[in-house]
Amino acid sequence: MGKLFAIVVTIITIVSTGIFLSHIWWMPPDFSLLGAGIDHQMMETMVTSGVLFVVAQLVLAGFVWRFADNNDNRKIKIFPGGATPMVVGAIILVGAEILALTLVGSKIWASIYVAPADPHALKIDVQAEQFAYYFRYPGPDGKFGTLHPDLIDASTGNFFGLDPAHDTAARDDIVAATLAVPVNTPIQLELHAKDVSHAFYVPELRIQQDFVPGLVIPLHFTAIRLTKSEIVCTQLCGLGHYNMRAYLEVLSADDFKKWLNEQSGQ
Amino acid sequence: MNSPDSSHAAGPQGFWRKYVFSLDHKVIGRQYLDLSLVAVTTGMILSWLMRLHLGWPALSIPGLGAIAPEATGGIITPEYYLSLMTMHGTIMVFFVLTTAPFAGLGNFILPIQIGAEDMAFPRFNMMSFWVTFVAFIVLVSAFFVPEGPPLSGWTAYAPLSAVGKDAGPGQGWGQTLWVISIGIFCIAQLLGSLNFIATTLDLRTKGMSLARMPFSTWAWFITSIIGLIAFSVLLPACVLLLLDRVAGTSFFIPAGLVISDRLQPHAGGSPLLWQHLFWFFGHPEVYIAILPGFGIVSHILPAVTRKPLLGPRVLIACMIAIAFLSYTVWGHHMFMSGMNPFSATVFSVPTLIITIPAAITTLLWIGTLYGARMRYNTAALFCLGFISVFVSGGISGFFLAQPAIDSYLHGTYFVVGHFHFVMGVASMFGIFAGVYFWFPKMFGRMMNETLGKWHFILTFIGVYCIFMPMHWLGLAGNVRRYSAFTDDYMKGSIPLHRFITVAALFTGAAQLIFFYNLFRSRFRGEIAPANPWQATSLEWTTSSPPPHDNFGGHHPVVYHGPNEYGVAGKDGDYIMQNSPEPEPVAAAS
Amino acid sequence: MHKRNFSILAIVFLVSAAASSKAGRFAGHAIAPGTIEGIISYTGTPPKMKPIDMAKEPSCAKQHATPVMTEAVGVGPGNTLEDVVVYVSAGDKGPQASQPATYEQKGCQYIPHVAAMEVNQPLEIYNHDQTSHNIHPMAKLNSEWNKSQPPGSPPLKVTYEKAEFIPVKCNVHPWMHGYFAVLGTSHYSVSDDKGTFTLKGLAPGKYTITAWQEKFGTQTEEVTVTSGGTTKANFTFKAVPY
Amino acid sequence: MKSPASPAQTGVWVGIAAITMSFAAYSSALVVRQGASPDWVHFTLPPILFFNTLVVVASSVTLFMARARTGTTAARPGSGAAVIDAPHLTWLYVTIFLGFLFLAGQIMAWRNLAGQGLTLASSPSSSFFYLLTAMHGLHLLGGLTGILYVVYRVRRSNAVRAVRAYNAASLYWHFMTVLWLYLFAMLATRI
Repeated sequence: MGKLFAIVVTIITIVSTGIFLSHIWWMPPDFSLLGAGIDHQMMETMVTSGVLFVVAQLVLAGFVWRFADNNDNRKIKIFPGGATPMVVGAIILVGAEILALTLVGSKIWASIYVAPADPHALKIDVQAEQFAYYFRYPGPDGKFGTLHPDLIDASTGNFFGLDPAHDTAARDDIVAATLAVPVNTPIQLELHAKDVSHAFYVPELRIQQDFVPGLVIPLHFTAIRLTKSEIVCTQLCGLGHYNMRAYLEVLSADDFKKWLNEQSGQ
Repeated sequence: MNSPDSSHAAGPQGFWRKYVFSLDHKVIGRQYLDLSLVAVTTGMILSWLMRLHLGWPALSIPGLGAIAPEATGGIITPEYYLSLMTMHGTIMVFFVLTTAPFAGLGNFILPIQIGAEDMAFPRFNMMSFWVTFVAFIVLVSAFFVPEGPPLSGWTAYAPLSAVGKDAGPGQGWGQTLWVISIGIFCIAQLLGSLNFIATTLDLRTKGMSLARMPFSTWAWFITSIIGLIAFSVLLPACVLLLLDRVAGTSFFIPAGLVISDRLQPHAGGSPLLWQHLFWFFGHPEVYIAILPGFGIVSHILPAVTRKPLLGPRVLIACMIAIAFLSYTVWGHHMFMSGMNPFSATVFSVPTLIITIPAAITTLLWIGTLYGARMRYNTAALFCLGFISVFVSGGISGFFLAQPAIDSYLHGTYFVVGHFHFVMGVASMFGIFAGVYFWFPKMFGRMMNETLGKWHFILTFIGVYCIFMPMHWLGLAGNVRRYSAFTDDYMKGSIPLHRFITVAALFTGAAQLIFFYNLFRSRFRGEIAPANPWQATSLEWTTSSPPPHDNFGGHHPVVYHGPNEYGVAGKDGDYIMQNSPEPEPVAAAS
Repeated sequence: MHKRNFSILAIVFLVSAAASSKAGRFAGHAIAPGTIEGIISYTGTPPKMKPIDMAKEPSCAKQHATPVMTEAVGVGPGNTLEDVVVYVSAGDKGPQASQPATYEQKGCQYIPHVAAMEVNQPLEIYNHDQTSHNIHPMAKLNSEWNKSQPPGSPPLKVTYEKAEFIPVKCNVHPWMHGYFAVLGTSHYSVSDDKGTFTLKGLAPGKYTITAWQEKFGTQTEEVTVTSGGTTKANFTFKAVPY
Repeated sequence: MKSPASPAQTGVWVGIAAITMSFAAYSSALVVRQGASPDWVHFTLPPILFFNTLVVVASSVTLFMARARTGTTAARPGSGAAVIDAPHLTWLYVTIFLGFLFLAGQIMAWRNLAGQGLTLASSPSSSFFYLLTAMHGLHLLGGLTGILYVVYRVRRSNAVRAVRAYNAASLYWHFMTVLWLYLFAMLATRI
């Protein structure tokens, strides 16, 4: 039975590792300016912890195989050096890895989430609600109208609660259900939640951020390739959570202008 | 109430006092285990329904429509899927992973292992079980309320869990019952932990110094301390949430929320406050589930390897370190929550550091195997399985502990795979090992080894087939808590989901072997001797099952630690803790 | 409250009906039912309806060549108003409507936008889409409910006991908005895309008819229906841009 | 069996740890909530709270005096036959009376606030006031039952067990007093 266990563990280890290496299921190609850093960090971690995984499992299997015979008169052996090598080994190996990962990792993290957006970044408001996203562009006047939750009325498409009757800044605000952005331009999103917590997750951008009701949370990115991809919700928000989705369209500067005009035309 | 007089060695007679409202820690321990057996079966069935729906969303499950109005014609609606998920999580985490290894096995074994006649407060002990029972009933009743069962997940994030009906199905009575149930459960656990601590501190028999306590007792002791602190924070959180729901307060609900076109009458609350309170409990909860496993494995390994556990003191130190660190890491659940991004780094460091003691314990177990004279009984196999699964689950923690990587993997199936391995499966293997190991002591009969080994190998393969692929799904950006993968980039993952579903059904079926073995052995198993495994700790010095006062009127005296294996003892290669012979000379080379 | 009014009306009507029919028999000739018809229009500038971006739900988006517009104020040719409910608010209630009213979800739209029905008239809700919908009629007088309807599941059958204008929304698709107009009479009509409505089969007599528009509220008119005749009744709402 | 170690005593200490923890949670919730948004309403605490504070402190004193009278017995708990002298019972009754007086006073304070239109839901500060006072009141009721149990034990005149219960109950009761002083200070400064 011991030998069988050893074999099973070995097979599981090889198969799992193989599939990880084969990249059958893997991250989609990244198209954000800062995504490369995250991918690099991911690979670092993948390699180091992959090695740990394989070694640990195989040593376990090896020992089980080696000492599998239920021979009660064989003398037992104590692991050379007792517990000390274990403690030292763990502290040095794991400690070193932690140090490396934290130092590099926290830099990348800071560059995306701590560092403020480029001052010239294009500002876009995002309203998350059960179960859709709406995006607001300031329009020609470059000013956002103020938000009045009490005026929110989905039946007339007033998803942000604008007050065009009295608020001139609000009249030319462009509200769309698709997030179109110009390529190679820093974008700053301001995340508003209308009802409950939601999240903004674009795998290809490698960024993710919760919407928290009552807070306005900034998030910035720069898309470096013309593409269309999905924005999905990763924070349980109710029955339609699985269907909470919008599309991110990265357009050339001209196409983006065209798109804006179309939107404001309507 | 506490000074046990050995007069009542026979214990109370009469059905009610003996089996139902019993004060005997052994009966209460078995009651806990039976409750968690019911709970785990329920939870497993819920997970099957979820898996079936994920693989084949349009599938109509026969009979389901009859019991669940939410699932019209047996087709699982999105909200019903979320309810299944919420109930699965809640039942498994609270009523299985907390109840079985800690309250259940601990209740039965701990007092015997320290040579006590019973818990320090038998009445509290009985109360804490029955309060747990009530909590379970209240939770399950949430399945049958008009607005449908709760669907806010086992983490019940506010404001979704706090605003009430307008937020959609499951936000009416269902969610309220959920909060009440968890609140009640907290009270039960607090009583239980208090009892464990007092018992371990005050009722140890002569010679049972802290250093001589078996590893399992150590683990339960540390767990009870973690539990005491964790649940005394979750309880207030539940009170606040309940008030937000029913009394119109605004602890967690901010101003200006428009839900179902209605402006909510709340103002000023902080949703992040709930997350902080919840995860301050939630992360230690992970260790409440896994530490008993540590103890059980460390307790069983020497008995099955026939050699002392490597570095016993180090192991205990590691468990204490883990317990301490577990209170400094809750923020790693909130990297993406909108809290100050600086704190992400602050929280990630201790999160990574906690892997050091974990790694050390793993190495100690593996090192113990070296040069062993393994006895591959089922308990041993589950210990080995525990180590393998714990390694797999622990290593995926390396990814999630780093904010930079978590910003990609957060909220994906990678997380699901991670915590099911490290918290779910590992703890379950610990429980299985404990049950196979202590069953003879509990019921005076042996479990069937052949069935046990089949149960192990099938389960072991099964869990890897279920949870390893989830890591791949996560890498591909497959978001968790989705009731279906509509026409989008996640569609490609459906085949893998179907594979997981099949694996889940297969593994579930394998558990039938365990149930059969459990019930058959309880009545037909061969009669167990006092010490079937030739183990050293006190529970093996008394008869199987032990008399009502555990040691038949006398108090055992302890002369040795629990780790005296692979030595020249008078009866074989080990020395019982209570045998008066002198400290042995190690026979190991 | 409403319920009582209608029961009183009912009694009044029964008595009068009985009387009139007797009169008829004595007169020796039957009484032919009359009709009320008219046009709903507006003055001023109505709010601009916005195009709906269904990108979130591709299976629906691809069913519409041109984007669907929001339907809060449906305008037709010559300043006419669509989806205005016209019903008898006082006078002959007519027989209890038994044919089920239907409400369909197609291309992530409610068809019709406003479903008129009489109290206790069965209502059947269908989902013709490839996606799950979630029907949430936000009733105040009647009981509020909120149910999902996965693709291919059987129609939901419901009835309402109290007269009420109930806003209906789909929690999954925020742009989906409609109304259940639950009325105390079987004499009702919803204006078409040219703003016209017709109330048929009315027993001769005096009537108060009411026109209701979800944004502009209600207007009433007194009309008299003659035997076999057709009475004209037009409504004009005052529209504001915001 | 290990000699005099009293699980009851240990139990109360552990319980104190748990209660401290949960009130720490409430306190931090209060601080976070106050900082979360500008809707915090400051109001003057009902003056009766000062009286209540005196009452609860006094109850601790009387309990201490009661306990002091049994010091002799406590010294040699081994002697099950030892008799507890009667007069301290009156002090116990006084303590119980003061305990209920305190609770009554707290309810007066609630009525006072409700009179000002400050209800549980009206503002975050009042929410926390009702919540914290109610929670403390509940725990204090537990303490009262403890003392009643002591009376029962004393009347059964089993000195050893009476003294054990005595120590445990009074430890808990004094903690309740300290807890109230803390809560009172926090409410006074924050609300």
